Amino acid sequence: MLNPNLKLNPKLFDEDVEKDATRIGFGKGLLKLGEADPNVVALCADLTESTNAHLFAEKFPERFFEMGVAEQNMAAVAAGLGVSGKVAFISSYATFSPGKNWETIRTTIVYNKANVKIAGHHAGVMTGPDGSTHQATEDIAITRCWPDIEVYVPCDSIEGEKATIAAGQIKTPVYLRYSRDKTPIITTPDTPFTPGKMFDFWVSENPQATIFATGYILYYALVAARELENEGINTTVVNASTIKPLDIEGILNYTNQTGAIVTAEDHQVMGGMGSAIAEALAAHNPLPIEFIGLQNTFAETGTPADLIKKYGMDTNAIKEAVKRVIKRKG
Amino acid sequence: MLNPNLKLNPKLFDEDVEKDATRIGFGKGLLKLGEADPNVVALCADLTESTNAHLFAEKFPERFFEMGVAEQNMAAVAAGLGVSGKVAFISSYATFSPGKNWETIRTTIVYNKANVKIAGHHAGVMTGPDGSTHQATEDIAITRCWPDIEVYVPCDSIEGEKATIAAGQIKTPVYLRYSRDKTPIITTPDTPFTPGKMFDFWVSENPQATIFATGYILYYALVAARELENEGINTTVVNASTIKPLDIEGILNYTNQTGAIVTAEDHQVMGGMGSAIAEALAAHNPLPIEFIGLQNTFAETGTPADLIKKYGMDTNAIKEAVKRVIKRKG
Amino acid sequence: MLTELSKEKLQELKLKANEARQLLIGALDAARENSGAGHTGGPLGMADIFTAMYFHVLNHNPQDPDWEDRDRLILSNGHICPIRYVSMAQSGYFPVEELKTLRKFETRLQGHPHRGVLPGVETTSGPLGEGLSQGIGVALAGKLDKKNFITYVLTSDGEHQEGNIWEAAMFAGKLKLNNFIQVIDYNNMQIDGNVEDIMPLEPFRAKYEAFNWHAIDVDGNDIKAFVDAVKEAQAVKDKPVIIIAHTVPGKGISFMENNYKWHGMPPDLKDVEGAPPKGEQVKKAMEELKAEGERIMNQES
Amino acid sequence: MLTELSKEKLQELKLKANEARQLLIGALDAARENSGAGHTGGPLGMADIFTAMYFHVLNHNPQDPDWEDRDRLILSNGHICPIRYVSMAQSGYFPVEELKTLRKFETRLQGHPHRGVLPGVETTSGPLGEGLSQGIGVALAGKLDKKNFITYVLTSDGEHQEGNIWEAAMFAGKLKLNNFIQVIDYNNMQIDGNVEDIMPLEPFRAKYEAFNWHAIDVDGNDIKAFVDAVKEAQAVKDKPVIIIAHTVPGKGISFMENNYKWHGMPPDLKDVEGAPPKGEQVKKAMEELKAEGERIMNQES
Ligand SMILES: Cc1ncc(C[n+]2csc(CCOP(=O)(O)OP(=O)(O)O)c2C)c(N)n1
Ligand SMILES: Cc1ncc(C[n+]2csc(CCOP(=O)(O)OP(=O)(O)O)c2C)c(N)n1
Ligand SMILES: [Mg+2]
Ligand SMILES: [Mg+2]
Repeated sequence: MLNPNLKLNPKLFDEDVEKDATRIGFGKGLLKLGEADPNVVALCADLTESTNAHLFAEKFPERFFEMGVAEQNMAAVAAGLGVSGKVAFISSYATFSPGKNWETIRTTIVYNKANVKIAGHHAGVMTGPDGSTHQATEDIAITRCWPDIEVYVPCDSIEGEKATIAAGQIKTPVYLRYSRDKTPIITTPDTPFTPGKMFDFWVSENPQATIFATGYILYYALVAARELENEGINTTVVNASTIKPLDIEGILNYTNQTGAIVTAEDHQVMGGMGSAIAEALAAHNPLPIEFIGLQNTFAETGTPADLIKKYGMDTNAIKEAVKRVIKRKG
Repeated sequence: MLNPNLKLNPKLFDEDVEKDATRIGFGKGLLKLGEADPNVVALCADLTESTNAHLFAEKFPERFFEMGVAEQNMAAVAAGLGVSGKVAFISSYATFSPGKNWETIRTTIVYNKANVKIAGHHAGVMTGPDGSTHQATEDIAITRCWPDIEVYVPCDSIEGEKATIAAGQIKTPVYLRYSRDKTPIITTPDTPFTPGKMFDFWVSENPQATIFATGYILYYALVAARELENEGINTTVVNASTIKPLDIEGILNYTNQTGAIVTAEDHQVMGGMGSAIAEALAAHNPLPIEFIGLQNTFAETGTPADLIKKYGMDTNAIKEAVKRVIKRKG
Repeated sequence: MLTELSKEKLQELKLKANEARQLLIGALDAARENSGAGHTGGPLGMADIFTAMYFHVLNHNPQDPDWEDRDRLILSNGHICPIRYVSMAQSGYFPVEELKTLRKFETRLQGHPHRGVLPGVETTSGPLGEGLSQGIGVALAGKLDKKNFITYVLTSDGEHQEGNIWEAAMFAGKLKLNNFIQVIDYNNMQIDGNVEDIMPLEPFRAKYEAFNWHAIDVDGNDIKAFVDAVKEAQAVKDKPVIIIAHTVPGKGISFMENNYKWHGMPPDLKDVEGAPPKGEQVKKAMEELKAEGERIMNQES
Repeated sequence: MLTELSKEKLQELKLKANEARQLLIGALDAARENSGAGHTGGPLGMADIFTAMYFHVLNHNPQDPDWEDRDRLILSNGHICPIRYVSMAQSGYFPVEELKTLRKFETRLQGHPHRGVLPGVETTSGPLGEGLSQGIGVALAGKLDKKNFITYVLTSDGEHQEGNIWEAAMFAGKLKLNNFIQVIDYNNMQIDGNVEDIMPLEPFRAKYEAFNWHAIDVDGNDIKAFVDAVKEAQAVKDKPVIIIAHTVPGKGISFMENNYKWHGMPPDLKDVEGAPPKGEQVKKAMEELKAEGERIMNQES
C-alpha cells in the first residue's frame, strides 16, 4: 500500500488523478524563492515560458536575464553572479544545459563552487514529438559524475516545487531535472522532500523486491506495485528523487530484506540512477538489479505514451522486470 | 604471472622499464592511418604538438585542419567531413573535447552517425601540474552513456597506436582516451588489441580476486598483483582497454571463479569504468567491488606521482583494495 | 551557373511556393493530430526560398538522393524542417501523402530532421548553432575530393546567438571558403520574442564583414531577388558569402505574419489573439492561401 | 576616477614591473623544479599591465581581499596566472617567498587559478573563453547591489576563437554594460603559432564595434598609455569597453620576445633555437632584467 506516513495523494490510483508537469513546480518554486530572497536571480536561454521561468521573469524583471540562445554564456554569467552573493538559476532544455555548456558548468560553477542551480527541462523520451535531439537522456550521467554537486529529480509537480526551493536554500551547485508533459500528482504539500534522503512510497509485508524509480516514472512503478500485489507479489517502491548525494543508508535498508532490485528511469541505463545504485550496492552489498531505461539507444519522435511503451519503461515493463529479478534470487 | 600467451613486455618489472606516453601512440597511429587511407583527415584545436597530431599535420598538411581554440566548431566540422566519406579525427584535451563540445558531439557525431573519432588527451590526475581544470576526470562517464559509440582507453603507447588504428577502421564514432606522462610499456606489437574484448594480463592458479584496470594504471595493478602473489594472494588482472562495447562475457568469465573485484581507473569512480562493470554484474552476477579512482573530488596541481598517491590510485591502494574485497567475500 | 529565371519560370515558382504553404498547413494540421506540436512561423517565412532552392537553384536528383555530385542543402535551424519536407515531397523524394505523418510515431518525418531515416536529409539538426560548421565540413570534403558541388547552409537569426556560429564564421573566413553559401532566415523572430529585443544582432551585416565574409541583403520572400542574390554569391571567389534573407515569419497568412507566438505552434492548437478561434485557423489559412494562388495564376500568363 | 600618473609614480611603476619580471622568472624557475612546467611568454608580456592594475588602477585592499567594494579583476586566460600571483605578492596578498611554490603539490599557487585556495583570486579559470561571461555576471551583481566597483576582465587573443566570448560580447553589448572593462592581451601568440596564422582575428576592432562595444587600441607595454586608456574607458557610459592591449609576448627578455615556443615553457627546461642553452636561460634572463632595472633607475630622477 501507499506509505501512510508520507501523506501521499489519496486519489493517486483514480482514473481521473490530477496531473501536472514537474516543470510547473519549477516555475512556482522559483517564484517563491524570488519572493523570499532578493538575492535570487534567474537566467534563461530563449525558453522562458517553456521552462516556466516566466512566472519569475514577470514578477522580477530586474532580476531576470534573457540570454538568448547562448547556453555557455548563460552558465558562466550565472557563475559570476553566484560568486557575488547571488543565488542564480539557469534554465533551458537539459540537452542544451548541461549539454552544450557541460565544461563551462564544470569549471565555472562546480569546481568554482558558485551558487548556481542548473534547471534542465524536457528530460527523457517523454519529451515526445520533438525527437531525440530534444530528449535529454544522458543528463543524470553527465551531472552526477561531478564532485560535490547535488542532483534532484522530482517525481511530480509538487515535489518539483519543493526540490526547487530546497536547491535555492543551499549555497552549492544543484542540478534539477524536470519533464515536459503532465503526469500524475503523487505527493501532497505535506509529503517530505529531504535532499539526500529516499522515501519508500509503497510498503508491504515481506516484500520480495525493491523498485527504485526517479521522476514521473515513479507513478508507473507504484501502479506496477499495486497490480503485482494483486498477483501476490509484494514490493517496496522507493522515490529516488535525490540521486546525489546518494542515500546509501536508505538504499541498504530498503533492499536488505528483498535482496532484489528494479531501477526505473527515463534516461539511459548507462550512467543513470540505476548505475549509481549499482555502484553503491557493489561497494556495500551486491544484489541483482534489473534496469529499466533506455538500453543503449536514442529514441525518436512520438507521443510520450508511444515512446515509453516502445522503449520499455511502462507499468508492464516494470512488472516484468520485478518478476525477472525475483527469479534471479535463485 | 604475466599471461604468457599475450606476448607482453618481458622487461615490464625491470627498474628501467621503457616508458612512453599513450598520446605518442595516438600520433603514430594517426600517421599510419593517414598513410594507408587518403580519406583520413585530422583536426586540432591549438594543441597540435601536445596531442601529437603534429606528425600527421606535417606529413599531410592538406588533410589537416587547424581549428584554433574552438572545440565546438571542430566537432561539427568533423561531423560534416565524416558524413562526406572522410574519416575525421579531432584532438584536444579531454576536458575540452568532449567537455566543451559534449552536445555538439552527441547530435552531430553520435546521433548523426558521422565517421568521427574523438581523441581526448590529458586524461586523469596524472596530467599533473596544470591542475584540475586540465585533468579530465569525468570523460569516460560522459561518453560511455552515449548509445552506439565505442570507448577505448589504451594502457600504454603501443596499445595507444593499435587503438587509434582500430578506431580508424570502423565507420562509427569512437572516443579515445590518452594520457600525458610517460608510463611503462606493458604490451608489445604482438599483444592483441580487439575492440570489445578484455584480456587477462595477469593470470594465476586459483585467483581470489579480479582486478580490472583501464589506462596506464594497469601497470600499478600488475605490480600490485605481483607483490600480492609474494604475500600469497593470487589475482587475475584484466586490461579493460575497451569500455564500450563492454565485454560482458569476458567480465563474467574473469570473475566467475574469484567472486571479488577491484576496479582501477584514473577517473571519477562515479560513472566510470568501474561503474560500467558494476552495471554489468548487477545485471548478470552481482559481486562485491572495491573501486579505485577519484572518490567524488576534484584533484589539484602536483606531479603525477604525488597526485596518484594522494588520491589513492597507486600500487599500495590497489593492494589494500584487493585485501578488502577478499574479506568481503566471507 | 544558374540559368536565367524566365517570367514563366518565376510564375511557376510562385505557384509552387503557394502550393508548398498549403501542403505545409496540411502537414502541420496532421502534426497537431499526431502529437500536438509543430513549427509554423519559420517554415511559412522560408517557403519562397525553399521553393527557389529545390526547383531552381539546387543541382540535385530526387531519384538518386545520394548522387555524389549533388549540391548539398544543410538545414542548421532544424525546427523549420516541415518546409524542407514539403519541398522534398513536391520534388519527388517521397509521396506527398507522407507529409501527413509529420511528427507521428515511427515516421520518417521526425520532429527535427535526422540523417539516415529520410534519404535527402543531409545532417541531423535541431540543437541550434551547429549546421554552419557541419556545412563547412561538407564543403571541405568537396574540396578534398575535387568536386564541384556547392554546399548551401540555411541558418536562422536566433541561432546566431550561439557562439558556435561565430567559431564557424571565423573559420570559413580564414579558409576563404568559396564552394559554400550561407542563407540566413533573418526574420527577427525567436521563441521568447523579437530577436532585436531578446538579444540584438544588429548591426548584423557589419558583424559578418568583420568576420571576413561577403554579405548580400535580400528580400527572402521575393523569389526573383533571391535567385539573383544566389547568382551574385556564386560569383564571389575570394570569401565565403552570406545571403541575409529578410523574411516575414508566418508569411502568407495574415494572422500569423510577424507574430512570434506562431514560432512553434501548429494551427488550431490554441486560441491566439488576433487569429480566428481554434478550430477555424486551418480553414482560414487555407482560404487565404488559395486566394493568393488564384491571384498568382491570374497574373498575366 | 583615476588619479593623475605623475612622472615619479610612472618611474616607480616601471621599476615595479621590472621587479615583477624578475620575480616571475624566479617563480618559473621554481615551477620547473616543482613540476616541470609553467607559462612564460604571456605573463612577461602582461607584466606592465598587471603592475598598472595592482599599483594604480585597482581600488583594492590586500589586507582585506574580500572587501565588498573592491574592484574585481577577473583573469579569463588563466594560464598567465603566474604574473597575477607576482603582482599579488608584491601588493602584499601573500609573502613574496611563496612565489617559489608555484605549481608545487599542495600549493595555493595552482597551475591555473582556483577560487577559494588563495584569497584575492576572484574566479577559477584555465579553460579559455569563460572569463568574459563570468566578469559580466560579477558586474551585474554589482549593479543589482548598487555598488560602484568596476569589474575588469583580462582576456587573451587566442581565447577569442572560442564562441563563448562572442556570446558574452553580444550580451554585454545588449546590456550596454558600463561598470565593466575588458582588457585583451593582444599579443598575436597562441600555442600552435601566431594567432593571425592559426585562426586570424583581424579586423579585430571592427568585430567588437560590430558587437556594439567601444574599442581602444593601446600599447600594452606602455604603462602611461595604458593608464590613459583605462581613464578613457571609465568615461564611456553608453557601451562596454574593450582595451586592445598590443603587447609583446616574452617582453623584456630578448630571446623570448615574440616567440610562441615560450607560451607554456619555463626557462631552462629545454634548449630553444635563438636562446641560450638550457641551464643558462634563467641566468641570462635575470641579467637582462637587472640591466633594464638599472636603466630605469637612471632615467632622470
Ligand atoms: C541549442 C539550442 N537551444 C535552444 C533551442 C530551442 N529553440 C528552438 S527554436 C529556438 C528559437 C531560435 O530562433 P530562430 O531559429 O530564429 O527561430 P524562428 O525564426 O524559426 O522562430 C529555440 C531557442 C534549440 N533548438 N537549440
Ligand atoms: C577551452 C580551452 N582549449 C584549449 C586550451 C589549451 N590552451 C591553453 S593556452 C592556449 C593558447 C591560447 O592563446 P592565448 O591565450 O592567446 O595564449 P598566449 O598569448 O598566452 O600564448 C590553449 C589553446 C585551454 N586552456 N582551454
Ligand atoms: Mg528567427
Ligand atoms: Mg595570445
